[in-house]
Amino acid sequence: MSEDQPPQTAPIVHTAETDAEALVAETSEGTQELQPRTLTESAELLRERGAVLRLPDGGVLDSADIDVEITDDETMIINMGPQHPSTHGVLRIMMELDGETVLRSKPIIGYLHTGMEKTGEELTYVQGGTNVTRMDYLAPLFNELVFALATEALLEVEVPERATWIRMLLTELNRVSSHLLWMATNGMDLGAVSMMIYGFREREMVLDFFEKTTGLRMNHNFIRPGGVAADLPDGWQEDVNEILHVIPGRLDEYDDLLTGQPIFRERTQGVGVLTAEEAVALGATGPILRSTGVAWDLRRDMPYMFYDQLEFDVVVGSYGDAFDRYAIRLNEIRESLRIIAQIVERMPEGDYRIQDKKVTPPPRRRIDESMEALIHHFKIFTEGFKVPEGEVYVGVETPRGEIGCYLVSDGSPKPYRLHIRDASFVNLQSLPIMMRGGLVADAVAVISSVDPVMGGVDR
Amino acid sequence: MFLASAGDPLFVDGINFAVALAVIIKVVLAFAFLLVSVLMMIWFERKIISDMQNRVGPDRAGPWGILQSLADGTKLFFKEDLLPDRADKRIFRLAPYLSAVPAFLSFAIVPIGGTITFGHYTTELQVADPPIGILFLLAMSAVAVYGVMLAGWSSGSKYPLLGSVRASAQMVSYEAALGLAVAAVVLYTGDLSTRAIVTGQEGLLRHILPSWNVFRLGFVPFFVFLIASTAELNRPPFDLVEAEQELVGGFHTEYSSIRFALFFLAEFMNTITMSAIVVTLFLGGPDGPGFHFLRWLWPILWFLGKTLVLLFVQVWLRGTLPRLRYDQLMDLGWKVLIPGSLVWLLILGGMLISFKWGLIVLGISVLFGAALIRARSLGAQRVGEVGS
Amino acid sequence: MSTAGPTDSVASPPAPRAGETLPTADPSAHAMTAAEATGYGVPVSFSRGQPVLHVDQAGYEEVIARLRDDGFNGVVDLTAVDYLAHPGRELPAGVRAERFELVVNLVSYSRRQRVRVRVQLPEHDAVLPSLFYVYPGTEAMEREAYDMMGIVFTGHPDLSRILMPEDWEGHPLRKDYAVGRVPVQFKQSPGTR
Amino acid sequence: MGYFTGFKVTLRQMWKPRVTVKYPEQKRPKPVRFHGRHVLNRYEDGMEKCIGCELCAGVCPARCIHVRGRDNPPDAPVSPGERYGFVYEINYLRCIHCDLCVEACPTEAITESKLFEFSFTSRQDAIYTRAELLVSEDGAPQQLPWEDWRPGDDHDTSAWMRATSPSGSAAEEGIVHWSGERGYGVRAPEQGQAPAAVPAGSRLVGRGALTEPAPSTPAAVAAGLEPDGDGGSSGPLTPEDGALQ
Repeated sequence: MSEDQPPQTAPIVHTAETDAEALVAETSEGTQELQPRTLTESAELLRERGAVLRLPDGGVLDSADIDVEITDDETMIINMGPQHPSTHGVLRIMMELDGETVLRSKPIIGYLHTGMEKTGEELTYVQGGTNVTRMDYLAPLFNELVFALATEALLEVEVPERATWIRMLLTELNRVSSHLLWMATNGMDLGAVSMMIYGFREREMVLDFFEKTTGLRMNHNFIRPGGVAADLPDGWQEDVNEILHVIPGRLDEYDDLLTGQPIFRERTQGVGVLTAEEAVALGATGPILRSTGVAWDLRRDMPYMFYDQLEFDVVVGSYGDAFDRYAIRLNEIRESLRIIAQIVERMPEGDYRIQDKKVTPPPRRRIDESMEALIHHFKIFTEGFKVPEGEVYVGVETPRGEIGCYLVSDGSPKPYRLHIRDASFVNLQSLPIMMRGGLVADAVAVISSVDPVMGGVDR
Repeated sequence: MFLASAGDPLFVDGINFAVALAVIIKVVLAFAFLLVSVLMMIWFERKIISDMQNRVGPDRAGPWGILQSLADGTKLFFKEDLLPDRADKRIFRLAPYLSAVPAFLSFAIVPIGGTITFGHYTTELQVADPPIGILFLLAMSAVAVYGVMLAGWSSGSKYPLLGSVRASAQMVSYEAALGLAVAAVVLYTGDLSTRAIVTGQEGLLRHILPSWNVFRLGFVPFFVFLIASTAELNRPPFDLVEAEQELVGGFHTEYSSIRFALFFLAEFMNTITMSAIVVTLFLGGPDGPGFHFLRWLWPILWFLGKTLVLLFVQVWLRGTLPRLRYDQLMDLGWKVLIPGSLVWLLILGGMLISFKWGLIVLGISVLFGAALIRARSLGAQRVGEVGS
Repeated sequence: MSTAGPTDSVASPPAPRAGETLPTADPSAHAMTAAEATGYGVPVSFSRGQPVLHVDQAGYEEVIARLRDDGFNGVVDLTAVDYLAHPGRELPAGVRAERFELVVNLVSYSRRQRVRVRVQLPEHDAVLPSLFYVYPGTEAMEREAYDMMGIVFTGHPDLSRILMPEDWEGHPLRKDYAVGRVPVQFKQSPGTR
Repeated sequence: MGYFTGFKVTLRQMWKPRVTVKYPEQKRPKPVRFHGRHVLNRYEDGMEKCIGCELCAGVCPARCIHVRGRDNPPDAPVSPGERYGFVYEINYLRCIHCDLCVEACPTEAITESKLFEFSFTSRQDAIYTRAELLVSEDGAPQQLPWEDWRPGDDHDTSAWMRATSPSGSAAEEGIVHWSGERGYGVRAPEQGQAPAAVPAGSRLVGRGALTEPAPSTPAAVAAGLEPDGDGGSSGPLTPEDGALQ
C-alpha cells in the first residue's frame, strides 16, 4: 500500500511502528486473539508457530528450524470464522498472512460454550445422558457411551451382554455416519460439491436407522447408565444389512470421485503434515494421530466392551497429511462395516438393561402390581439413583479420537464433577502447526482434516 | 465504421434508416436473447447439478422451477443495497458494470446462424461482424478482468482483497493461453473476423469428419481454449476468485442487491458467450447439415445445440471436480497450457509451410520436451536430497 | 495404508488382580499396577481399580517428568475439581485435602497403560507450574482449567481465558459460582422455577 | 485415468431416483418410535389418564413441564384416581424431546406423537396447555392452527412408551404393559426378541378399576403386532386401530 493513500482498513496492515495496542483494542476477546508480533512475548510467538515442542521421545525442536519468520511488514491478520463456510461451526481462526501464505495462526474457541459440564452437575445420572449427548453432536452415542461407562464404573456394575452389543452396534454405526458426514464436508471444503450430497445421502441411511431405534436422529439419550433405553426395533437386522449392503458400493464411488482424482490428491497430499512426535506431544488422537503412523486405537489397544472379540484392522497412515486422514476415515468406514457385520451375527438375546431395581425402573406393569416397584419407579425418576463416592476416568475411541469422561461422585444422585475430555478440543491444538507455511486454501483443507466439532470443543 | 464490415451484406448499400433500424432490432433481440438464456442457464445449471446429486433442485417457481432465476433476480433487485464503510465508493459502484457490459459486448461478434433476407435487405445473424472480431473478443475479456479486480479491491475488506489478487493473477495468466489458442485458429484461417472463421470451417475433412477447427487443428488448441476459458470465467474447478469455502465469495463478498445480481448475471452471461465462442472458433459455429424446409433455422439450431452441449460440459465439470489451489492453477497455466499451446502453434506454423517443416518442428519440440522433463525430475531429486 | 502395531514394543497389559470381577468396561484394565505405582514414592490410591498418584504441589513437575521418562508420553486429560462442597473425600494417608484438585490423566502408548495424578491445591495458592514444556498438548487444557477453575499455571505461554469471554468475571465451574437459572415461561403460573 | 472416473459417477446419478422429497407436499414416513410433540391420553372410557403426580415435571432435564394436581370433583371425576392433572403445560421452546417424561409417567398419560411441524409465531403459542395437549373425545390429538399434519400422522402416539416399558428385561418383552387408549384400545407391544413367545390370556394387564382388561386371543395379539416386521420398508404407518378390541 502506497504512502499517499490512507490504509483502507487500519487493522489489516500493521507495521512494527503501528501502535499495536490500538489494533487489538477493537474487539472484545482481548488476549485470546492472535496478537501482533510487537506485542507478543517470545514464548507465545513460539507457541503459535508450534515451535516449542519439547518432544518426550525426541529432541527439542529449535525455533531456528522454522523458516517462516518473516519480519516483513506486508503481512495481514485475517479472521477466519466464527462465521465462515468452512470452519465447521463457530471455530474462529486468526491467521497472519503473507500474501496467501499462512505465517501464524491461532484458533479461538468458546463461541458455543454453554457450560455443559456445569449443567451436568445439576442433572441426575438419569437425566445426564440428555446433556452429554449434545456435546459432540456428530457422535452423540459416543458421548452417551462414555458417560454411561463411567457411571457404571463408579457403580461397579456390569451391564447385560446384549446391552453391550447394542451399544457397540450403535456406536459403530455412529462412527460410520460421522465419517460419512466428514467425507461430505471435506469434499465441500475442497470444492467438490457433489461429494457433499453423496456423503449426506449415505449418512441418511444410518440416521434413519437411528431414528427407528431411538426415535431421534441425533441427541438420542439412548445409551444410559445401566444399559440402553430400549431394545432394537423389530426388523433391525434387515435395516443394518441394507446399510452393510449399500454403503460399500457407495464408498467405491467416492474412490472414483475423489481418491483417484488428481486434483483432489494435489489438494490434500503433503498438506497439513504432522509428524508422529508432534502428534503425540500435542495429545492428538484419532485419525490425526493414526495418520502419522502411530497405530493407536483404543478399541484395539485398550479394548472396552467386546472389541477384543472382534476382528478388525486399525487403519494407519504414513505421511501425516490431509490425504492420509482422508484415506484413514474412508477405510475406517469399511472397518466399521466389517465390525457391524460381526455384531449382527453375534448379537445375543437377553436383557438389555441391568436388572437392578436401584438403577433401572421396573417394567411398567409391575408398577400396578407391586408397591415396591412403584416406589422404585418414583425414586428413580424424581431423585435418580445414588452413585457411590469415588472418581473414575473412562476413555473410548470416537470418530475423532479419544473422548474421556472424568466423573467424580460424592455419593449423591448427581455427578459432583463431570468433565469430558473431548477429542476435537485437544486436536485443535495441532491446527497452527499444520497450517504453518500453507496457503489459505490449505488452511481450509487442514481444518477439514482435523474434523473439529465445535459442540464438543466448547461444551 | 466499426460496426460495418465488408462481411455483413446489410451495409453494401450504405447506411440508411432501415439499416439502422435493422441494427437496432438485432441489438435488442440479441440482448433479450442473452438475458433470457442467462435465466435459463442458471436454471439449467441448478437442475443438472441437482440431478447429478440425486436432488430435486428448484421446483417451486413455475413449471419445474423454470422461473426460479427470475424470482431470485426479482428478490435481489429489492434487497437492501449495502455500501461498505471503507469501500472506495465510486469504484465499488463501477465494478459490476465493468463486469457485465463486456459480457454483453463479447456476444455481439458471435455468428449464431446464416443470413436472413427481409425485403431487399440481407443480413447476417450476428450483431456485428467487425474485421477484427477476435481481437475485440480478447479485448473485452481483458476489460472484464478489471470488473472483478476492482470490485475486490474497492470493497475495503480482506477476503475480497484476496479474491481480487487472485483474480488479477489468474486472469492475466490465462489470457495468454487463451490468446495462443486463438492464434492457432487465426493462423489457420487467415482472418480475424468471426464470420470468416465460421465459413472457413464448412465442408468435410477427408470426407468423414466435418472440417471444424477442433479436428483440423488437432484438439490441443481446443482443449487449451476450453480450459483457459473456464479459468477466465471463474467457473469451477477454477473459481478461486470467489472460492466460497475459502474466501466466502471472494471479490463479491461485500456486494448485495442489484450489484451482486449484475456480477451473477455477468458470470453466467460470460459462460454462455464463451461457450458460443468455443463453438464459433472450433466447432464450426452454425455449421451442420440442413434440410429443405426453414433453411435459415437449421444453422441456429445447430449453433444452439452445440452451445448447449458445451454448457452441459461446464456444469458437469462443476458437479464433479474439486477446486484447484492457487499455485496449482498458476502451474497449470504457466507450465502446461502456455508452453503447450506455444509449441503447438509452432508445429502448426511448420505444417502450414510444408509437411516436412512440420515434422522438423515436432521433432525439435519433442526433444526439448524430453530434456525439460528430465531436467525437472533431476531437479526434484536434488530437492529431495537437500531436504532430507 | 498398513495395519501395524505401535511403533514401540508393547508390554502385555497387567493382569487383573485376584478376586476381582471385571465389569465389561473394567476401568482397571490397562492401568498401572500397584507395584509400579508405588515406585514413585508418592501416596498411591486405587479408585475403582485405577491407580492414582497423589502428588504435592512441590513434587508435581518432577513426578510428571519421571512418568514421562518412564514412557507415559501422552497426556490425555488435564482438569481440575473444586471440592468445596465435598471436603470429606477419601484420600490416602499423608495427603491433606485441599479445596482444589488438579487431575492429570497420562497414557503410555508403548505400555498401553494409564495412570492418574492428583494434586491438592489450597484455595489461596492454586498455582502450579505449567506442563507445557513437558507436554505441549496441555496448552489448551491448562487454559481451560484456568478459565473454569482459576488454577494458575506459571510459565504457561498464553494463560488467557479459552472458553469464556475475556472480560468474564469469576470461574464458572467453581462450586461457589452460582448456577444460572432462566425462569421458564408458563401460562398459568408465570415465572415459576 | 483418475480424471474421468469421477465424471462417470456424477453422470450415472442423473438417472437414479431422487433422495430428497418435495417436502411440504410429500413427507417422509416417520418411524414408529419417533419423538414428536406430546399428547395427554384418555382411557378408553374417556377419563383422563393424568393424575397430576408431577413425575414428568420432576424428571424433565429441560424443566419445561409444569404440572399441578388437584382432587377430583366427586360428582364429575376427571380421572379414575383420586387426583387429576389440573394444570399441565409444556413449553416447547425448551422441550428437547428426550421422552424421559413418557418413561416416567406411571399411568401412560403423557406420550409423544409423531407430530413435529408446529411453527408458532409467538412465545405464548409455544406453551401448550392441558386443553391443547389433551386428546379429543375420540382419542385423536388436536390440530392447532399452527400445526401442519395430515390424517394418519396422529396415529401411534405411544410407541416410545411401548419400546421402553419392559425396562430392559427380555422376559417382559412382547407383553402388554399398558392400559388402553381412547380410540385405539390396547396397543400391541413390539415384537422384541421372542416374537412367538406371547402366551395367551391373563398377561394383558388393564389399568384402573374402570377399565376392563381387554380380551385377547393369541390370534388377536399376533394380528396386532407391529406392521413393520419386515424392517427394511418404512412405509406409511398403519394405525392399529382397535386391533385388540
